Formats: sequence, structure tokens, C-alpha cells
Amino acid sequence: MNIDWVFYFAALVAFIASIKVVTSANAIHALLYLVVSLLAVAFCFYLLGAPFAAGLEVIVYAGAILVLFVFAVMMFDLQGDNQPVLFQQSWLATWFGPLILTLTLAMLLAYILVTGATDSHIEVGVVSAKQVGIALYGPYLLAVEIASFLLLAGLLAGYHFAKSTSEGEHR
Amino acid sequence: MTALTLLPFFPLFSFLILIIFSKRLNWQLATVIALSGVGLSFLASVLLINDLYAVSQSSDISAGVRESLWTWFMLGEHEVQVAFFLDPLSAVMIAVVTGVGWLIHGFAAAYMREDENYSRFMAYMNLFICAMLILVLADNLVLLYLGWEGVGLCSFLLIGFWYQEPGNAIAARKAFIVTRIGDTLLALGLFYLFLETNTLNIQEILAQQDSSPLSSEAAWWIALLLLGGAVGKSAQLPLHTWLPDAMAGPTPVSALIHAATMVTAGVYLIARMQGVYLQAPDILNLVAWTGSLTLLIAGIAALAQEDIKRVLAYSTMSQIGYMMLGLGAGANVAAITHLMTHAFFKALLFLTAGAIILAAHHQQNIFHMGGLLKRMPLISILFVIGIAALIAFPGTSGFVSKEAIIGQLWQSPTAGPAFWWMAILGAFITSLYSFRLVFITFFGQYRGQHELHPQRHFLLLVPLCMLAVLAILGGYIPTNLEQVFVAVDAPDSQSPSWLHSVAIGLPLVAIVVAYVIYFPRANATEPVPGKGSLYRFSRNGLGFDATYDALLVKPFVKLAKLNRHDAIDLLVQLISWNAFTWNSAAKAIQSGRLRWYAATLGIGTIILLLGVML
Amino acid sequence: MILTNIIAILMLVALVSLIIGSKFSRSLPYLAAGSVVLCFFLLARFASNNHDIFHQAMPLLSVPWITSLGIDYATFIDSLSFILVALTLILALVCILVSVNEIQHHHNFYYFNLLTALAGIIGVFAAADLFLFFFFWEVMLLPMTALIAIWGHENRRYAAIKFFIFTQVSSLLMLVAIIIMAFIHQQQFGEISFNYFDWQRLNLSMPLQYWLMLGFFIAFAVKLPSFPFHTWLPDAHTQAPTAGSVLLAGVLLKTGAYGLMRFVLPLFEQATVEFAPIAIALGVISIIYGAVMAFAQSDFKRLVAYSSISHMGFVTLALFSFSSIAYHGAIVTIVAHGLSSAALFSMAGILYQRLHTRELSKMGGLFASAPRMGGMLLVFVAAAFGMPGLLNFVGEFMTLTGTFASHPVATVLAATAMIGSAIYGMYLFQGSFQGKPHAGVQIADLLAHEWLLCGLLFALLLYLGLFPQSLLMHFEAIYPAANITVTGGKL
Amino acid sequence: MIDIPITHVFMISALLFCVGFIGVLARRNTLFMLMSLEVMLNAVGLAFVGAGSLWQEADGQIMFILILTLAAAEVAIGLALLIRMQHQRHNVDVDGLSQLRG
Repeated sequence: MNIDWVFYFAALVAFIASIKVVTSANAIHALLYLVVSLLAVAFCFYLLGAPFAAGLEVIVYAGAILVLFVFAVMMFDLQGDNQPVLFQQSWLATWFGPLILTLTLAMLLAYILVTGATDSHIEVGVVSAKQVGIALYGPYLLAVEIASFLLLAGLLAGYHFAKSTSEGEHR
Repeated sequence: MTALTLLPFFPLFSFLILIIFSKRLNWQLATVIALSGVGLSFLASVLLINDLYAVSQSSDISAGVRESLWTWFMLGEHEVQVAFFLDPLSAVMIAVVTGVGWLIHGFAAAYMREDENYSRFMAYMNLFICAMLILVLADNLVLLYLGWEGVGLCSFLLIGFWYQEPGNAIAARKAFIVTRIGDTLLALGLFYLFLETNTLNIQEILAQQDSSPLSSEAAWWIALLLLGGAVGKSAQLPLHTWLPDAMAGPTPVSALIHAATMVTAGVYLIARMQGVYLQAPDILNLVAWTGSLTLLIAGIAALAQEDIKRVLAYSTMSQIGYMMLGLGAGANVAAITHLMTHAFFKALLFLTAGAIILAAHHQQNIFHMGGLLKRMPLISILFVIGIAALIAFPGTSGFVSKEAIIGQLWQSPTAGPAFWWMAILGAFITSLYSFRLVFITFFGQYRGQHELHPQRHFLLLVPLCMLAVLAILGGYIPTNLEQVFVAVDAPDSQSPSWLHSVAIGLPLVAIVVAYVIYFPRANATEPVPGKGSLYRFSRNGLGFDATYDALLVKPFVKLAKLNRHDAIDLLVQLISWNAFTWNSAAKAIQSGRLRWYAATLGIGTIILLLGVML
Repeated sequence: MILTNIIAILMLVALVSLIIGSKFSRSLPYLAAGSVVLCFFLLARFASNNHDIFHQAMPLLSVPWITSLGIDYATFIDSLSFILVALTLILALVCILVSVNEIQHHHNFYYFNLLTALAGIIGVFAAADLFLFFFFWEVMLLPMTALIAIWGHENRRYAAIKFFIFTQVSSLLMLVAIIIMAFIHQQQFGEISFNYFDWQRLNLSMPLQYWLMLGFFIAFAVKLPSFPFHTWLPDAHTQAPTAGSVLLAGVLLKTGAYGLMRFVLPLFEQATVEFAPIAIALGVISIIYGAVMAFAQSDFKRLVAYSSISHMGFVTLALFSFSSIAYHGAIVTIVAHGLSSAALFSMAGILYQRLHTRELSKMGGLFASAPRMGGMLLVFVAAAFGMPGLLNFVGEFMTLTGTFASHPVATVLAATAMIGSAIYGMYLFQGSFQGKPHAGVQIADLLAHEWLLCGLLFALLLYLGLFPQSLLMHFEAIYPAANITVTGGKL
Repeated sequence: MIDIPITHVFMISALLFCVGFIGVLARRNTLFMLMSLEVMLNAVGLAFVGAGSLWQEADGQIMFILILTLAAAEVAIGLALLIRMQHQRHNVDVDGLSQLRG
């Protein structure tokens, strides 16, 4: 059974959801679209034979990180833009430059991918969680340690910055 | 230490005492110090001249007396020494400088008595005498240059003595700078002379001219440059413009500058370097032309002056012109004799003019005087004696020397009858302006606003009387100058027999002409100086000042002020401006906007990818 | 040892005044003056003990410093160094005297900077090792910049930065040249050496020699300063405190002349001969340009600063005419200008303290209230415009006499500066002391310590002007480049 | 499981990346910038996982895990800053933060 179309469908979903993330005015809506996008990408991972990555994507990204976002938005009243983003009065001025820039970048990337295309197809096969685990705690041990430090630093920094200093807010 | 080494230093000592104790000295003490300084010099010079005369009587050689003090500095192998040299030429000079200078000092003591800076004034006068003595006694040209510059500086100080008047300060500066132009030419002459002869000792240079004379080109340049120096100091064309303005100084200063010191320096220099000039007959001719033109132009300018001192100033220029003409035409002895007699009668004229000015409350305009003969008879007679000597009235000292010059002109090798005629014309003009001065000042009615207060201090009158005696009899003082100068061979041309009588007669005719023209004006109640553009033109010194001002002074000042902020600095500023521009450009990129940074990141990526692709 | 001792004493006193001086700021001038007098005494004793050996360069102390690069701490003395060190010490005393009433804050740091700069300058004159020379060159630069930047007048920061950048950039060129020379020594003799006497044996090929010479020349021409590189000088002089101006004009400029005499002329004979026309042109332009610019100024110190450019042009002219008379003239001019410009800047400082202005238009008629000061100013102005009897005249006269033989046109042009100097000198004197006094302007005449410094400078100018042989008699033996003809070097 | 050219995976990844990039550039709201950043990181993760599958190696997924860690840390700090910003300035407009200009 050829289920290639499933992959392309998931990719399309991710793409559309991402566009909605970028353009929507409401923060909660955007976050929900981001969840959709992430889940679609997780599905792509699964189809590409990386179930472990797909699982992590769902649990950590869509689960943990996005929940962090939602909590932050809700608890600290982080407003989105109040008016529609895409067709506001100066939308041309806002979007024209980035669009041109990004289109150039996209065309360049596409050109490189097309001209440098090897005709290699992804073989059917699964890179299991076990393989990943062995590699992770073998050759990549140092990277894991560094990542753990990064997380620790993120934790400390997050705590420090978000801590509300009641006396004397310095600008 | 002999008298010769001490001679210039007596006035220096008195200068030092006066300047150190300046205001702590009262008038009597300061006068005694100042007069004794110059007086000792005068005594010493009398002694020295006596000795020199005795030496020259006993032996045939004309060598002078030389006293060396110390080696000043070395120019390669040549020692420039601080050394003094006395021969009949410098003997005449020191006698004039110290003698006339002394009398002027005496007069000045009375004249400046009321001035609060009296002792400073006398100190400058002493320094002036000292510098002039060094100039005339110098054994080498560098020491002469020291005196030369010293005289210039002292004249600056004295002309600008009443420095609070801006006009005086400007006149002082003008005198200094104009003569400085001449000084620079003289210095260049010294450089050239050293290059050619490898010595700057005057006697060595002159001795070399006998054995190995200068090449004609070198002699031409050197003589020209030395003439430039002489022209500057002696106020001859074209550097004469400072002299009339120098009348801004107190009157004794004018007397000192004109009679005893400074302006005679140029004449002395040319007489001293006669050996060099003989190698450059063209320049000798130029000297004569300079002298003759100056005497005419100065005479014409003197005809139109209204300030008594300016008339005398132009007459000085004119008389120095005679000396130059004499030197250029080979009448050296007569020229130096004229220098001496001129010192006598010009000092007399200036000092009597000073006495008049003092009596008339510093009124110097002759059209505001008049009738002084009746009110100040003694001074007036003394003044007329000076005038008589000035116009070479037969029997006076001026007659002796000036007729000697004019008499040699016709036959001289360089000059021809043209010079003779110019000199005669000059004598005519001299008479004319002299008696214009006499008639307007001394005859008719007194026209001043203030009552006259003639001073009768003995220090005022004694010098005047002594100078009057000298002005009459000074021409007969033996000078013994013949042995100094190389005799110029006169071509054996016959001069017409009428020459002498014309030369004597013409000034007397001029008196009559002056009587006809000016005497009626003197009697008028409101005499007018004169009108017309010609009169104004000659009153302004024939436009030399205006020409120099427009051609040299103003462009120079304008140019200097234009570049006041230093164009080169702009180039340097350009570099820093460049740095600032790039700095602000780089700063503009660093705007602090996060999204802009992200965009540049994107642009950078694009460029990078393009680079990978290509 | 002698120069090392002097440097050490100065540095030590500098440190002492920095550390404990803030409590004794009143007595700091005495301390500084005492140390300078002590140094002078040491120098005088040394000179009287070693009267004969001045004709040759006399090595003093040599201690290995950075052995891997062949750098020694090596000093030496000859008559040129001796005269300049003595001049430095005399002017150091003048600097301290003018600072007494002028410096109002940070006394201890001020005297630290002053003494360190002096130590650096003396080190420059003493160094026999080029690395050491460069080291001291920088040592004198930094405190000098600090003096201008901290105790200067209204526009001091700009002037200090300008001074610093000019000197620093030019000295970097010299550093490059020094390092190349050291490596050339390695190529030719097998070991790297910065020693001056070793370098005299070097055999330099022509284009390279020319470039190296240029590296040194530009550094020294900036310090001198010569025409196109002069623009830092008016600003630095004008803005510096009086002692800074005195030090700058008196000795710092002389390090440039010293460098030309010591390094450029003897080390690069052929190149200098080839370069001479350009250098002489620069000298003549400096002379005339400085004189004209001086006349155009209305600021007392700026005027004197431009006159310095004019006077130092005579040194360039003299040195590159390769005449021994002119060479002597250059030495005399260096000393003379050091004394006379120091005197004029002191005068500017004395007037500034009383009037709080440097503008000539705001002065005028001061002679009435301060005749002695006026007399002194006249004497110093007279010295500046080359009045015979004072030292400057001897220098100018010898320079021009020596130059006339080989470069008559340049000499004639340079001689016009004699007129120019008279013009700006008179402008300066009359503008400040003659004319109508401004209403109510009464200034105090010279005070005791001002008398001391004016008298000292005047006495030196007069004595040396009348007996310049006492300066020059030690110079028979050293005429670098005097024996090479203008057509070619010895190489 | 599927058989698609690797180029297509990369294309998708690039598209997602560009969408995120537009968001970063165009949105002034810092919250949306952070979300766009997540999209971009995710796109890169997709590329890594695709490449890992191509070679049948675990390295691609490991890189994804590292990116995940990075994203977690970034979100933690970013949100903390965002909260601080809201606290002090009462808005989350990134253009207001330009004191750090040269």
C-alpha cells in the first residue's frame, strides 16, 4: 500500500498550521495552531521511521513546551495583537520586506535542493529507540552532558528573570 | 682693558644702572649717570683719537688700533671675534657719536625732565649710543651686525617711547620692520661675503681685495646686498619710508637718530667696505643714483610738510643722499666730512626745534607757530645758524663739506655732470624748503593758541650753543681720512669754470625765491599750507607709503589672515572627519532593533548561500 | 651610571609624589625642584670629572634586558646628549617654577606626570639601544598627553588626543623601521641587535635604506615639527598648561632634532643625501609658513607655537645641508630655541594667571603697570627674532652661513623669515604691552619665583649668546655626514 | 514504511523554516516571535530526522533531541524575559527594546 500521500498530507497540515501561527492575531489561537503543526510534524517523523523522535515531539514539544507557553500566556496575561495582523492598515509595510527576503531565501534553498538533488529515496526502515539510546549514551555522552548544563542554565535564568522583585524595579 | 675696549661699555654700564634702579633714581642722579656714561666715552674717544693721530704722524703706515676681547664663535676655520678696530674713519664716527650724542643727552635731560619714565628714557639713549659705538668700532662684520641690529632695536624703543599712543607704536614698528628688511639683505651679503672670502673680518676682506679680489659677479652681488642694508638704515630710496614716521618719538630721539647714530650707519658701512665697492663699479654707480634720487625726492617732499620735525626728517634723507652720492662718486672724504658736519647742524636743528616744541606745548605744526623770532630770539638765531649750515651758506661747516662733494662730482669716474646738476638742483630745493620753514616759523605773527613758555634750563641751552659753534666751525676739524680710502683716479677732464660760482650762488638765489613765495604767507593772519593735488602728493612723501601699503603690506596681511586657521590642519581634520563618518555609518547599522538584526542575519545567509552556489 | 641615576631619581621622586603627595601638595614643588637640582648637580660633577672624553661617545651602563632578542639596557653620553640633558634639567626647573601658582588640583599626579615625562626625555637622550630609545620615547609621550588632557585649557581633550595620535602614528613607523634594522643586523652579523653602535656597521642597500630613513624621518619630523606634520603643535601648545608648553617647546621638540642628528644622518648617509632636497624644501617651507602663520594669530601661545615651527625649520635646513658650520648652527638653534620658547611660554603663563586670557586683543598697554615684565618679554621676543648678542642669532647666523654655500636659494628664502620673525615679534610685544591700556587693567609685576625663572633664562640666553664657544667647543670631533659630499655617500 | 525522495523532505523543512522566519521578521509581538522560532527549530529538526532516516542512523534523531533541549531552554528563558518585559513595560513589543543601540 502506498501511503506516501499521508506524509505529504501531514506536511501540508504542518505548513498551513505554521502559517496560521505566524499570522493569527490571538495568542491562544496561535498556540493551538502551533500544537497542530507540531503534531503534524510528529506524524511526519513517525512516517520517516523515527518513532522515538515522534514520541518526543509529542511529549516534550506539544506536551511540555506548549503547556509552558499556555501557562505563561494565561497567568501573566500576555496579550496578542488586538487587531488582525495580516490586513491591518500598514500590512504592506510590515510584510513586504520580510516576504521578499524570505522568498529570496526560499528560492535559493529550493534551487540548491533541486540542482543538488540526489535521487536517493528514503529506505523503508525504522531507527529504533534502542539505537538512539545507545548512540546517545555512547559517542554523544559529552553532548548530553552539555545539553544538561544548558537546561540547568535555562532553568536558573528562567527563575531569575521571571522572579518578581517587589522592591525597586530597575529599568 | 684699554680705553678702546672700555669705550662702548661706558654707556652700557650707565644703561644697566639706569634700567635696574629705574624709578628709584631721582632726576639729578639719573642725569649724572646717563651723562657720565656717554661723557666718559667721549673723553676716551678724544684720548684715543689723540693717540691715533700721534701714531699716524710718527709712522707712514695707516694701520689702526685693534683690540680683541674674546672669540665669539667659529665659522669653520674662521674665528669671529669680539674685537674693536680704530682707524681715522671710525675715529671720526666715534667722535661724532659720543660728542654729539653727549650734547643731545644733555639736552634730553632737560627736555624729558617731567616725564615719569625719565630714567628709562635715558637708559635707552645710552643703549643706543652703546650699540652705535659697537657698530662703528666693530672689527668684523658680524659684530657690526650686532651694533646694526642693536641700533634698530633701540630706535624701536625710543620711537615708541610714548607707547600708549597707537600711532607711536605703529611708527616704531614700521621703523623696525623696514630697517629689518635692509638688515636681512645685509645678512645675506655677509653670507655671500663669507662664502667668497672665508672671513668676515673687515680688514682681512679689504686686504684680500689687493691680493686676490672678488670675482666681478660676486662683488656685484655682495655690494648690492650691502647697499640694501645701508639703504634700509640710512633711509634711502626705496626703504626710506620709516624715517618721517619716526618723528613720533621725543625730539631728542629724532636728533639722536638723525644726527649722531642710526642713519649714518649705512653711509659708514659703504665707506667702510669701499674696497669691495671698487670691485663693483656698477653698484658704486647705483649708490650714486640712489643718493641723488633720494636727495631730490626727499627735498620735494620736504617742501610740502607742515610738521617742523617732518621737514627736518626729509632734509635728513636729502642730506644722507648727498653723502651717498659722494661715496658713489668717489668723494669719500668729503662724504664722511659731510656726515660729521651734518651731525652738528642737524643735531642743532632738531634740538632747537625741540626747544620750540617744548615752549609751544608740543605744537609741531609750523602754521600754528610764526613770529618766534621776536618771542624766542636766542633759539631762533641758533635755528637759523643750523639752517645756514644746512643750505651750505658760505663760511659754515655745511658749506665746507657739501661744496667738497659737489665739487668732485663733475670729474668723478662713475658720475657725470648729470649728478652734478641733480646735486645743484637738490641744493636749490634745500634752500627753498629751509627758508620756507624759517619764514613761516619765525616771521609774521604768532598764531598758536597757547602762550609760549620758553625753557631756560642751562642743560637746554649749553648744548645748543656748543652745537651752534660746531655747526659753524665744524668743517675745519682735521679728520685725517685720506689714508683710509683708496684714492680714485679722476679722469683728467676739465670742469667748466662757472661750476663753482653756480654751486655757491644757487642756494642764495633760492633764498630770494623763498622770500618771494613764502614771506607774504608768513605775514598773512591765516596762512594756508597749500592746496592742489601736487601739494598733497608731495606732502604724503610722493606716494611711496601708499604704494607699499597697497602692494606689500595689505596683501601680506590679507594672505596671512586668510590662512589663519591653517589649511594644512584641514587635511588632518579630513582624516578625522572620515573616521567619524564611518563611525556613524556603522553606528546606524547597530540600531538595537531585534528584528532588524534578524533580517541582517537573513541577508547574511542569502549572501553566504549565493557564495556557496557561485 | 650617571644618566641612569638621574632617570632613577626622577622616577623615584615621581612615585613618591604620586603616593604620598596628596597630603603635602604645598611642598611638592620644593621636592620636585630639589630632585631636579640634585640631578643637575650630579650631571655637573660628572661633567667636570670627565672633561676630556666628551668628544667621543662614551658608553655608560649596559645590562642585558631581553636577552632572547638581544635587547640591552644600554646608555651612553656624548656632548650632544650632555647638552640636551642639561637643557632638559634647566627647563625642568622652569617648568616647576611656572607650575607653582598655576596648578590647582591633583598636585601629586601632576608632579608625577611632569617628572616621569622628564625621565622619559632624558632616557631618550641617553639610550644607546634602539629598543630602549623607543621605550623612553613612549614614556615621555604618555605623561605629556596626561598633562595636556588633565591640566590644560578649555579645548584640552581635543589637543591631547591630536598630540597623542600624531606622535603615536609616526612613532609606529619608526618602530617598524627599528625592527627591520634589527633583523637586517641579524642577516648580516648573525645575531639580532638593537644597539646603536652595532648598527653603524650595517651595510644597507639603497632603496631599503631610503625607506628605513623615511620611517625614522617621519617620526622625527612630526616631533620637530616640520611643515606638513605640524598641525598638532599649535593646538597642543595652546591648550597645554604652561609647564606643558615649556616642556613641549623646550625639549620635546628637541627630541625630534636629536633623532635626526643621532640616527637619520649617521645611519643612512646615502639616503639622506638623496633625500636632502626634499628635507631642505620642507625646512624652508616650515620657516616661512611658521612665520606667516605666527603673524596671523591672535592667541599669545598660538603665535609662539607657530614661531616654534619656523625656528625648528632652521634645524631641518641646517642638518640637511651637510655643512659643519650649519650643523653647529643647528645645535645652537636647538639650545637657543629651547630657552627662548620656554621663556615666551612662561611669559604667556604668567600673563594668563593675571589676565585669564591669551587673546592679544584683550591685552595691550601692560607696560604701564608691569614694566619689568615688559622688559623681559621684549628681551625674549628679541631673542626669538634673532637679536645679535642673544643665543638665537648665533644659531641662525651659523645655519644660514653654512647653508648658503650649497643652497643659496633656500638660504635667501629662509632669510626672509628674519623679516617675518621681526614682524610677528613686534606684533606680539606691541599687542600685549604697548598701545592704550584697557580701562582698569592693572597687573602685578613679576613675583620672586617668576623673576628667578626669567632671570635664569635671560642669563643663559645672554651668556651663551656672547660666549657660544662654551657650547660648541666640545663639537670638534663629531660632524656626522659633514665629510660626505653632496654628490654621493660613502656606500 | 514510505518511499519518498529525500529532497521532498528537505523542501518541506525549508518551507516550514521560511514560514517561521517570516514570523520572526514581521511580528513585533515577542510572544509570536518566540512561537515562530519554535516553528523554525522544528523545521530544522525535520531535516535532521529525514537525513537520519536516509542513512538509517541514529545521529539524526540525536540532533533532534539536542534541538529539543535547546528549544526547551530557549522557551524557558524567552518566556521569563517576556514576563519581565510585560511587568516593566506593560507590553511585549520587541521594537520598544532598542536601548542597546550602538
